Amino acid sequence: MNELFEPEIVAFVCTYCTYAGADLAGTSRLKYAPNVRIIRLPCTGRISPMFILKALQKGADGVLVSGCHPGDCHFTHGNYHARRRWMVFRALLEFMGIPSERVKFSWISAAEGGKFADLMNSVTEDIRKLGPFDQYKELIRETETPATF
Amino acid sequence: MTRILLRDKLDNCVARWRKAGLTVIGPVKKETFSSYAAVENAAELDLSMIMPDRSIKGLFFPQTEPMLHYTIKKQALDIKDFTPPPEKRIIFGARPCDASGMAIDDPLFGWDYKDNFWFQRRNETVIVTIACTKADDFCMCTSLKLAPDSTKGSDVMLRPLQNNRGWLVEELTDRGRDAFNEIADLLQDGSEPEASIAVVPEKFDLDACVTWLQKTENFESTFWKEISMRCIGCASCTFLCPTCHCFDFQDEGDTYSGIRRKNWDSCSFALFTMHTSGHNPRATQSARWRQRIMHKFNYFPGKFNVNSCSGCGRCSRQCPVDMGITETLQAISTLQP
Amino acid sequence: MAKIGVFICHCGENIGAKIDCNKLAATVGEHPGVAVSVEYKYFCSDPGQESVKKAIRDNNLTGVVVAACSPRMHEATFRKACAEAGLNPYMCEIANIREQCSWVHTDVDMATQKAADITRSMVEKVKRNNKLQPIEVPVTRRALVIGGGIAGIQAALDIANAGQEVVLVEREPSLGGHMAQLSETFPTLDCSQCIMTPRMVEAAQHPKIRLLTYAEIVHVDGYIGNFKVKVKMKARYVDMDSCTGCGDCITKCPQKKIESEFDCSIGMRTAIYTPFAQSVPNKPVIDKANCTYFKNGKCKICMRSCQINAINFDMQDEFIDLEVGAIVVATGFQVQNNAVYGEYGYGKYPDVITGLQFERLASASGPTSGKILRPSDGKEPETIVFIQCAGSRDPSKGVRYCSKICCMYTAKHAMLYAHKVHDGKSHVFYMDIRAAGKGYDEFTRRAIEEDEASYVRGRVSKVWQKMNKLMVRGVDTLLGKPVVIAADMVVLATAMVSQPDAKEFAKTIGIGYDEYGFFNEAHLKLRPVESSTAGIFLAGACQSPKDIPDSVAQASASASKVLALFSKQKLEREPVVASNNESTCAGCWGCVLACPYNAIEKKDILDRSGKVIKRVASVNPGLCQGCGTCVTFCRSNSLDLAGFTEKQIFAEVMGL
Amino acid sequence: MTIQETYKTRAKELLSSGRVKMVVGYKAGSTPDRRRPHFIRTPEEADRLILDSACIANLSGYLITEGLLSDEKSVGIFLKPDGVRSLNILAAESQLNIEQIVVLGFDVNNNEITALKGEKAEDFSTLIESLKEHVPQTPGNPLLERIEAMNAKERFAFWEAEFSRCIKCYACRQACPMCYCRRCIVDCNQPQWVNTSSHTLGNFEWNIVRAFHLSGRCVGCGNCDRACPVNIPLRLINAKMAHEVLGAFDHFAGMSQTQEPVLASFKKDDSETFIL
Repeated sequence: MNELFEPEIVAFVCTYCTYAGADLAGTSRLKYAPNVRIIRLPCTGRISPMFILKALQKGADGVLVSGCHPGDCHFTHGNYHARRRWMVFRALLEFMGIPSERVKFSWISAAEGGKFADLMNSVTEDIRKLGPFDQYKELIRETETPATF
Repeated sequence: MTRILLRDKLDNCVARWRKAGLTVIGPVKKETFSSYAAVENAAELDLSMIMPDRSIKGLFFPQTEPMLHYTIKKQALDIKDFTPPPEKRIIFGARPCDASGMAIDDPLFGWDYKDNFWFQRRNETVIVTIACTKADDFCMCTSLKLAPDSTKGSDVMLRPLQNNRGWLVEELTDRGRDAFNEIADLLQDGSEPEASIAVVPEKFDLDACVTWLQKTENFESTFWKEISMRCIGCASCTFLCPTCHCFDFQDEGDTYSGIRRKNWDSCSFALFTMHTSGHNPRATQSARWRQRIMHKFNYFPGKFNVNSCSGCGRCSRQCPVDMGITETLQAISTLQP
Repeated sequence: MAKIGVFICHCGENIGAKIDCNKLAATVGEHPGVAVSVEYKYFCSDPGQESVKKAIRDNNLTGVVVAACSPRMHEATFRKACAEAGLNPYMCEIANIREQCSWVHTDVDMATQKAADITRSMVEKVKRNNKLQPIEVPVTRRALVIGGGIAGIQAALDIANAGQEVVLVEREPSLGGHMAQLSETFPTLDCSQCIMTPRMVEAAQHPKIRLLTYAEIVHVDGYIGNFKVKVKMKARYVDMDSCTGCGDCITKCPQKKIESEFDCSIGMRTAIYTPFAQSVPNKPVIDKANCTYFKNGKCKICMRSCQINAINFDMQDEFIDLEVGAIVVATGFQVQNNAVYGEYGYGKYPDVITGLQFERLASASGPTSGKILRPSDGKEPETIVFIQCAGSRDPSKGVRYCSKICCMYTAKHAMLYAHKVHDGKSHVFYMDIRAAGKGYDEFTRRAIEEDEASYVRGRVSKVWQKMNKLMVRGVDTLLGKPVVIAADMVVLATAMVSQPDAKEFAKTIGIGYDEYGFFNEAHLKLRPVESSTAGIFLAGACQSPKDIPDSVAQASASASKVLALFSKQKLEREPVVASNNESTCAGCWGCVLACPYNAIEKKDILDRSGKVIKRVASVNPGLCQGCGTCVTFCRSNSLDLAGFTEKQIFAEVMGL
Repeated sequence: MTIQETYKTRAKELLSSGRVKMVVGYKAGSTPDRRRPHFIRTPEEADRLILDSACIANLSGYLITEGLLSDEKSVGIFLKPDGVRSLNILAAESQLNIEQIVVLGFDVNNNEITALKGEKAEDFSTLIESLKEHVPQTPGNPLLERIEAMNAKERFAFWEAEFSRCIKCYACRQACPMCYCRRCIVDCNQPQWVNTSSHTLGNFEWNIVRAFHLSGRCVGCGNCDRACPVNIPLRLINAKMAHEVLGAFDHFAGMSQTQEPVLASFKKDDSETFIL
C-alpha cells in the first residue's frame, strides 16, 4: 500500500459564520484533518468563482466554499447571491468535467464548531478517496513543457 | 533527370522517415477541424484539402511557448532558460502559400536578434510542398505575385501527376535532398504527365494598392472607417495568417516560481497598443485594421522588401463577419491612386 | 520593496506545544520579502507588543503578520500597536495558527506545515495591503421622524429631550396614529387618549421638534449623516399660523355626512374638519374631495364664518427641503380589509365590525360616547361574538403571520363590554391564546374568569342574519361539536397589515421590505431597530405587528441609535468598502441591483462641455458595508473591496 | 412582394422619412452562401439589402458600437427573435436606450424566412413568451446528450481535446453581443485571474469564465460558435447553462427590457440541495 494520499484543499469562508465556526471548533479543542487551508473573506457574496479556478491552478485537489445559513448573513443578502452563483458555477464545472465532488459548498454557522470539524474530516476523506486531481494537474504540467509535435 | 514519388509508396515513405527519427507532419482533417499535425502513417494525411484551417506557422512559432522558468528566492531569482527540444521534422504536403509564409517571416525573426526558437525549428524541419491543383474563391496567391506552385520557402516541391498517381519531385535545398535520399529507393525515375495547376485569378492590382498605401494622405482616409465598419476586433485573421508574427510576453506562476511565456498577440485587439495611462493610440477598430494592412503591404516591405502576405486567403475564409485582406485590397485597387 | 515582519506567538503552550515555532520562524524567514521572523511566548502581552513596535521602528517594516490566535481575538490589539509604532494599522494581518491550527491538529509536523502555509499566505496578502484610513462622514445632527403615532412621537421626544433637533412628519392632519383611536389599553385598562394626548401636546410644543402634519415624504437622497429629504406639505386650505382652532367653520360646514376615517366610518364628519376633538395641531383641514366649493364652485360658508380669514381656497401644495443626519421610520400599520372573508358578512351586515371599530364604540370620545351600541339600530347588544385570527395565521385568505395584539385586545373588548353592559354575554372564538407579555396572561384569565367571557376554541365558518340576530356557526374543537350562537354583534379581530403604500415608500427612502410590506431590519436578532440602510432606523408596527409597549420600546431604541450617531461631529467607519474603477466599468448596473445596501449609484461621466460620455457605477462609502457582493458580480472586474482586494486574495491563494 | 422586397421598401421608408439614421441589415458576402452585415445610411444603399434564410448572424452587437447611439437618433436593425432577446438584455443592462431601436423582425425556420410583426422590442414579447413556454425539456442536441451521458473524467477529456485547439483569438467574445465590457476580465492582469496563454489550462479557464459570464444572458444566437475558427462547439456550453438557469430560476434570458439579471438577483427559496 502506498503512503496515504494527503489531498490539498482550499476553503473560502465568510468571516462572520464559517470562520467563526472554525474558531469555535478550535476553542472546543475538536480535532480534525489538517489538509484544508482557509482563506477568510467578509461574506460569501465576496467569493468569486475565479477563486475556485485559481485554487485548482495552484494544485488543489478540492475546494470548499462555506458561509452563513440562509437568513443569517451579516450582510443580509450576500449568501443568497452566492448561492445562485454557486448553483450556476457548479453546474458549469460539472459540465466541464470538473467533478462536483471536488468543489463543495456548505453552510456553517458561528455556532457549528462541530459541523465544521466533521466537514473538514469528511471533505478530506472524500477527496482522499477520489485521489489527486490528475486531469487538472496534467494541464498544469503541460504549461511547463515546450511545444513538440 | 526527374524522379517520381508514387502515391502508393507514400506510406512506406512515412514509415521510413519515422524510422530515421523524423516526426512526420501533414494536413490532417478531423471531424470539425483541420490542421497540420503529426501522423504515424500516410492514411492519416488528407492531401485533398485546399488547405487546412490552421497554417503551418504554429509549427515554428507556437501559439504559446515557455521561454524561461524562474524561481523566486529570498535573495535571488533563479532563471532556467527553455530551449525547444531538438526534433527533426518533415512536413509533407504543405501548401505553397504556407511555405512562402515561413520564408517571409525568416528576415523578421533574424534581422537583429536571432530568435533561436524560430531558427532551430526552421533548420530542423523539411518542408515538402505540394503544388495546388485546386483553389477556392478565397485563394489569392497570384495577386501577391506568388503562384499555386511557388517554391518559395519549400525544401522540396512536389508537382502532382495526372490521375492522382503521385508527384514529380523537385528538390530545392540540401535539407530536402537529404530527406529524399532517405527514401531514394522508393522513388522512381522518369517522367509522367503532370496534372494541371490550379487557376487562381488575380483579384487586385498589388502595385496600385501599394502606391495608394504609401501616400501619407491616405493614412487618414475615410476609406479605413468604411471598410472596417463591421470588423468585430477578434484575432481570427491574424492568428490563422501564416505570416502574422506579433507576440506578447506573459509571466505565469505563483509566489514561488513561474514561467515566462511567449504568446501570439494581435494588432486587432484594442489592448495591443493600450498604454498604461489608459490612452490608446489605435483607439478604433478602423485604426487597427489600417495598421494590419499598412504593416503587411507598406511597413514590412519597407524594411524587408517583401509583402507580409502569401495569399492563402484564410483571413477572409474564416472571418466571422466576412471581411479580409482581399476585400480591402480590391477596394483600394478601385480608388484613385 | 516589501519588508514584512512576522511575529510568531507561542501563546504559552497553546500554540507552542503543537507547532514547532522555531522551525516555523525559520521557514517563514526564508520567504521573499520577510525582513523579520521572530517567535515569542506571548505577543499580546505588553512586552510582546513593545517588541513588535520596536521591530517595526528598527527595520522600517512595511507590513506585519502576527501568527497567533484568531483575528477575532487580537486583530484590534496588534493593529493598534502598529499604529503606535507609526505603521498604518491596516498593514497588519493575523495568521490564525491557534484556533484553526494548533488547537485542532495533533501531528506536529503537519500542523507546523499548515501554520507555515497560513502564515506565508498572509505575508503575501499583507504585501498587497493598502494604507487605509477610517472613513469620516460628517453628521448633520438633525433627525427626521416619519409618522406621528405613538412610536414616532416617542422617538421624536427621546431625541429632542436629549437636545437634538427633530423634524416630525405626519401625513394625517393630526398626530396620534392608531393609538389615538383606541378606547382603553391592555393590560391596565387605562384610557388611551389620557396617556396619548399629553405626549402629542408635548411633541407639538417641544422647542426642538419641528412638527409637519398633513405632509408626505416625496424623495430621499444622500446617506447616513447626510440625508436630503423633500417633503410635500399638502394644502390644508387653512392658514396654520392665523387659525385659532375655534371650530366655527366646522359647525357651519353643510357637508356633515362624510364617513369619519378616525371613527372607522361608524361616525361622521364635515368637509372642513379635525380628525378628532383633541387633534394636534387642533386646526382643521378641508377635505377637497368632499368640499361643496371644490365640487361645485359654490359655498365658502366656512370662509365666511371664519372671523380671522384663515381659510384660503387658493392654497397650493408646498415642498420643503430638509437636511437630516438620521431617519426614524415609524409609519405604522393598517387593518386588513375584511371583505376577504365573505362568509363573515363584513360590509354586508352592519353589526359585523372590526376590532378597531369596536374601539371607537367603546371610546368615551367616540361617536356613541363610549356606549356599546349596534351600528344598525343603536341598540345595546346582549350577545357579542368575537372572532380572533380573522385574517392572521391564515395563508389561504389572510396573512401567514400572527398579528400579535388581537388575543389581548379581544380579551380587553370582552372586558370592556362586560363592564359597560353588565348582563351582556361575550363569546370568543380563538385558535390559541397568545398572551406573552408582562401582565398579559393574567389579563386574559381575568376576562375569562372574572368577566365571564366564554372562550370557544375553534373557527367560525359562517355568519348570517336571522331576524334581528347574527347567527354565528362555528366549531368547538375541544368538545368536538359544532356550535351556533345567536349574537347581536360580531367583532372581527382583523389582521394587522402594512400600510398599502409601504413598498412604494420603502423604495422612496431606500430601505428593504418583506413579502408583506413590513420593513426589513438589518438583522432580525442583532440589529432589530436598524434598517439595512445605514442611518435609517425603524420603530413600531411598520416593521412587524407590535403592541404599544413594544412600539414604544423600539422607538426609544431607535432614538438611542440616533443619539449615538449624533454623539460625534463626524462618523468614523471601517474603511472596508468597495470602490469602482470608472474607466473600465461597463455600466451594466448589476451591482446596483445586487447591493444589499443601495450603496451603489449611477454616475454620469461628463466631458468638458458637460455632455454625458458614459454612465458608471459609483459606490457611496457612507452606505457601503463592505460585503463585496458587487465585486463578485462585476464581470469586468472593475469593482474592488478595500481590505479584501482581488490582488490580495489572488496573492493569498498563490502564496499557499 | 417577397419578404426581402417588403423589408427593402420598409428600410427605405425609415431612412427617407428620417425616422432612423441607419438600418443594420445584411448584404451579399464573398461567396453565394455568405451574408455580411450591411450598414445602410441612404435609401439607395438599401437596394443591396438581402434578406433570406442565410441571414442568421445576430447583428445586435453592432448597436453598441461606440458613439452610434450617442446622438439619440434612431437606428433600424434586422433581428431574429434571438436578436430581439439580446436587444432586451442590452437594454436591461443599460447599454442602450431601446427607444432608439426600430426592429425589423424576421425568423428563419427550416430554411424558410418569415416576417415578424412589430417594430419595438416589446412588440415581440408574446413571441418570446411562447419561445420560453416551448423550450424543450431536454436540449435535444445529440452532441450535448453525448457529453451529458459521459462521466466526469470523459467529459474533462472531451473538453480538454476541444480546448487544446483554442488559439485565444477571442472571436467568440468579439462576436457575442453580450460581451460588451470595456475591459474583459481576461485583459485584467492585476491580478491575472485568467491565464492569457493559449495552453489548455488557460483555454479551460477562459472558456469557463466566458460561459459563467454568459449564464442567464446567452440567447443562443450561435454567433460565438460560428465565429470560432477552430470550431469548438461553444454554443453547447452556453445552451447547457441556459437550460440550467431556466430549470433552477425560471429565467429565460432576454424576456424584456426590465428583466433582472439572474446573477444579480435571488429568491430566498432558491434551490440549495447541493449545499452541505
